[in-house]
Amino acid sequence: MIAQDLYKETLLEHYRHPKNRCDGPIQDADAVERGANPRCGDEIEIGIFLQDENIRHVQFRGRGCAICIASASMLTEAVAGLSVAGTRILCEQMHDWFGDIEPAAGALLPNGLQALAAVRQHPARQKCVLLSWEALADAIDKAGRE
Amino acid sequence: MIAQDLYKETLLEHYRHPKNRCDGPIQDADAVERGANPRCGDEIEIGIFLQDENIRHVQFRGRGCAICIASASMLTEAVAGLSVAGTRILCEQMHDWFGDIEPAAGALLPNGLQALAAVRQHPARQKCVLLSWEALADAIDKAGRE
Amino acid sequence: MSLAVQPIDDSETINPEAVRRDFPIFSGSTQPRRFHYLDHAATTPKPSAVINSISDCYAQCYAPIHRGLYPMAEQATSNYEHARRTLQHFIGAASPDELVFTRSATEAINMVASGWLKPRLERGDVVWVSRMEHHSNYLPWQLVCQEQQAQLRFIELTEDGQLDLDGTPELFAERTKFIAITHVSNVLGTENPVATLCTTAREYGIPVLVDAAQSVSHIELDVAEMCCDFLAFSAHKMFGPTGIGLLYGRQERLAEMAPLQVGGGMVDSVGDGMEESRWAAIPARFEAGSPDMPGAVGFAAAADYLSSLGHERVHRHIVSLTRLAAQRLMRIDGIRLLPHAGLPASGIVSFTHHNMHPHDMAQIAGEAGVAIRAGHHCAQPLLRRLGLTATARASFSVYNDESDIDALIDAIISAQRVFCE
Amino acid sequence: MSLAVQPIDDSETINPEAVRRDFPIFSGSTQPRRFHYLDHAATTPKPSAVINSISDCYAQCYAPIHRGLYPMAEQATSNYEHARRTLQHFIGAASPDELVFTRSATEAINMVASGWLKPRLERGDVVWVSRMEHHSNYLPWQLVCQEQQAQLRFIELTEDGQLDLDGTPELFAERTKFIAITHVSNVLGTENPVATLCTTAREYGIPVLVDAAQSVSHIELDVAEMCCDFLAFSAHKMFGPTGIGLLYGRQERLAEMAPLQVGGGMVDSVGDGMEESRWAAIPARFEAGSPDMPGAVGFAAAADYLSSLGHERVHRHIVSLTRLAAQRLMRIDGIRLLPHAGLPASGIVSFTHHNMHPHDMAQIAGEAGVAIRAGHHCAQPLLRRLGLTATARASFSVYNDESDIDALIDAIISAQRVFCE
Ligand SMILES: Cc1ncc(COP(=O)(O)O)c(C=O)c1O
Ligand SMILES: Cc1ncc(COP(=O)(O)O)c(C=O)c1O
Repeated sequence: MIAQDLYKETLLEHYRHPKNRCDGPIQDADAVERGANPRCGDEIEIGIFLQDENIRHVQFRGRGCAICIASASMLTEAVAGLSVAGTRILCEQMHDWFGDIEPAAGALLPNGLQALAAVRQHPARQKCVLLSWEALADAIDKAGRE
Repeated sequence: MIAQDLYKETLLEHYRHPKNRCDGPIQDADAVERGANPRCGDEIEIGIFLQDENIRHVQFRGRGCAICIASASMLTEAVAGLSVAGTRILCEQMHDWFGDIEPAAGALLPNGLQALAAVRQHPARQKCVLLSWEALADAIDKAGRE
Repeated sequence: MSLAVQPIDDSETINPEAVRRDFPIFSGSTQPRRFHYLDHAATTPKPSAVINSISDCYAQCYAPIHRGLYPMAEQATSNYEHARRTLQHFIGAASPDELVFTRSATEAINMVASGWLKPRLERGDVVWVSRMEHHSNYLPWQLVCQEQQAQLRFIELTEDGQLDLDGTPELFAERTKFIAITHVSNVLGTENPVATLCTTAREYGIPVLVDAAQSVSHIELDVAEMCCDFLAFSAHKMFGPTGIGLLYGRQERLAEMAPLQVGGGMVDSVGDGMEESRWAAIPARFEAGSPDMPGAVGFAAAADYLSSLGHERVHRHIVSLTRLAAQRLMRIDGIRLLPHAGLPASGIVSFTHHNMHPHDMAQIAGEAGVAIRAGHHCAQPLLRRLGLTATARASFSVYNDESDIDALIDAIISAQRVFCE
Repeated sequence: MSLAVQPIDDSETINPEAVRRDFPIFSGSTQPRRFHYLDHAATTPKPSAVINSISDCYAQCYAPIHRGLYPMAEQATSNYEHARRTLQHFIGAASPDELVFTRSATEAINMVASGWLKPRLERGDVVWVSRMEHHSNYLPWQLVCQEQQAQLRFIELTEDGQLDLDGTPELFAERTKFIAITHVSNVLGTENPVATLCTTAREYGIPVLVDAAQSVSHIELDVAEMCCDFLAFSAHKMFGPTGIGLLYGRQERLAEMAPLQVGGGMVDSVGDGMEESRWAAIPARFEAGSPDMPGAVGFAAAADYLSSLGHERVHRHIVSLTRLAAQRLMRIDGIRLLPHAGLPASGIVSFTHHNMHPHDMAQIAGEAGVAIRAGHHCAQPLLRRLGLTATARASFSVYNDESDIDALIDAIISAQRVFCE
């Protein structure tokens, strides 16, 4: 009844049963990067597994609030199979949507990420969404450099 | 009509025709001391002429607003003939009255200084009254030391 | 001794409902349902007496301070200085010259760290803070220690969240140059024995700054009794306006302090180019720029308001309410209180849940009209030591009552339903 | 380009009587007769729009900023950041991140002097200010020069009170590390060619801080066009609240600046003891302590109010009134205007009388309900150069009219009667 706004059922489902989450260290990934929000203590590690120019698979590890965990879990599903270039663009779009730079663009969120849209109404929580996406962008950069 | 409050006729009389004012340097005094209010640029020099333990005569020199000049002029009349010790006490009383430390004591002002009492209502002008009295206290100290 | 206003009502206990009516924010139409504000440790709502005193300044007697010669400027100046004297009596200071209006507690602490301590702190010296300091009473000392190659050390805590003074034998050692300590912790609610600490420190000649940001709203302060050298707090946590705070400093200490900011109003004579300038007397020396007269007047109105409620009664009401909240929270499965032993000694209760992130609890509570805080509360060194990165925190004030606790408990239980199904 | 609010009334000229009604201080019963306020260079009265915006914050939407997760905290944060964006448009800044809320213009200037310049200033370097600076845009530079053994030098003035740029050939020399200059003088009313100066300085790679304290109330500011690196002003001189001001800094410059104050809200991660702490992003890094949200909202309301009057119209009204005042003052025997040539270019006219001390003129005027200022106006270096220790100053605003000038002239004439009989 309450909390309908922010905690959509899909989001809660991802929080309760996160996809592609590791309990221990992420192994054999092409690149692993970590993001931390010192303000609330959340920490997310993202590992990417590449195949040619595509993201084959993503794993994450870490702790955080429901939005943080759900965003990471959704991320692993949203980008699996995308091209590296396409993923990079998606990372940028997420940054612009949730950083309030492109407010109008929210409607263009891929289906699997729609449940996050409500977070845009809560500026204080935007960083919770973006933590994993920033780590993903860093991981792609790292993989590209190696 | 206006300015009745502050600029009593006695005060204005002292301003227009100051007593014991020198145009040039004060000469042959037992001690000369200077007071300055950097906030409004007023400067007063007080010279004392002693006879045994008494103030025989006081001269002043300087520039300032009407209150500053009138206070210095009244000072020269008020303390001429007083004992050094009595003058010291009067300096302290002036400090306490106009520095708002002894508000009730204003009524005890010697007759010749009554015209200054209204200044107590204007805290911003208190320093104008006190400038010459502080210089006088310094001059007494100086004479005592020499 | 404080010349505080007498309580208007001399009954033993507070009537929260009556007090609540003094605060327009609780009667506004902006709240869909009753607004359960439990974030007083962050900032407090304002009573009409304070709001109106500020508007009245602007609407009726507004002019520059310490400079104008026309009647309204004289009146404005006198109102400003009257506010200083009200606060002087409020904290039991010996002279109004010992009170400096600052922007905030934070600014007050920065002024002491860089204006008093820095010129005196040498390589190898030690500055002590407690493990439970707010960043505002921590970072200024950390910075000055870094700049002077001195050492910043912690008074650690015991299991039940008290200062571990027994475990800190070097506190009064020779190299100790300063101690900065909070009166009440903004996370644990612990009240520290500042009077004892300051008295001992004075015997060793070590100055102490007391951060009273969290105590001023419910503990009567008396700087003479407390024996502190410096004391800092903000108006906005004691029903006063934002943007203004206070630094108390013993006259002798303030005389030794260099100004953090320079500019109009704090100088007697200004030299050309490299010729020296001479600072004004204390406290003007520390109030560079145009003074915030309406802020000061609102600050004094808040002090009068608090005094009229009566510190004793306020304290008793807040503590008993917070204890009740703690007892009821403890009974919820998965909730853990901080510190792990003992009941709250002031108006603050912090807690975590083994299955819910504090942010999620606070968000759900917020949507149910219960305002609690989640995060590190600007106390990262403390949270790190507790092995946490965030807690939820409820903090109570004089108009709160059991219905606020009911709402809090309900909110936590519905959060559980959402997240722990 | 500024996205300023459109003037509500598009006639060419201001209706002073109508504007005056926006200001409750002029309708109060506290004034025995009409109150002729001519001390706007010191501080300005506030329109109801500003007073109410502040009360409304306290009475309707008050909560901590940047921290709470409940709806009112989110709304309060959004109001605070909205105020920042209003001011961003008001001064034509590229991004809201270039605006730091400070306590005042004075604080803003201190922040730049000690946070940006000090770490970069070396022995023998030169910092330039003009001869007409307010102490607040003078002492911070003097202090930093003393600390770093650099030199503070003056751009002197010509006879008619303009910057003597021709007489300052070394202004852009290699050792010049910084220039700080006022946009409009608070004593002479001179408007300095800041855009030209900043543009040339940028070619030489020399940063410039513009003190807009006196211009912001009647000249439309555009930092992009002005080409300044830093700009500072206070809300209280432009119809806004006391206790809040603004520092604008080009993003690149702010990124290089160290914070003057440290504490809650300006830090991302805090290290234990001597372990390093990491500052938050800009502009939070420069706003240590609880933000003054109602102050910021009132500040933005003042900017909107000014924009609705229209800078052009305000400026025209003020300048023509001030010129008229100057012409009428000049005709009084014994009165001398500053500067000694030229008519006022803004809202300020300073004068002396060969037989009356400025304090005495101001006192008599004040008793007649005319508020003018007497003193050194926090500009001792200027007054010393002019061979004066004090002047009388009348400064006009948008609701003043000829009747205020009549009252001023009458007051000076009665002062003459008192003192020069
Ligand atoms: C030109 C100028 N600069 C700076 C200031 C300082 O402003 P504030 O006292 O609000 O910091 C003033 C006014 O006092 C001024 O006139
Ligand atoms: C214990 C403590 N000290 C200092 C502060 C800083 O107060 P302010 O932000 O008003 O400067 C706070 C609150 O933020 C606090 O809780």
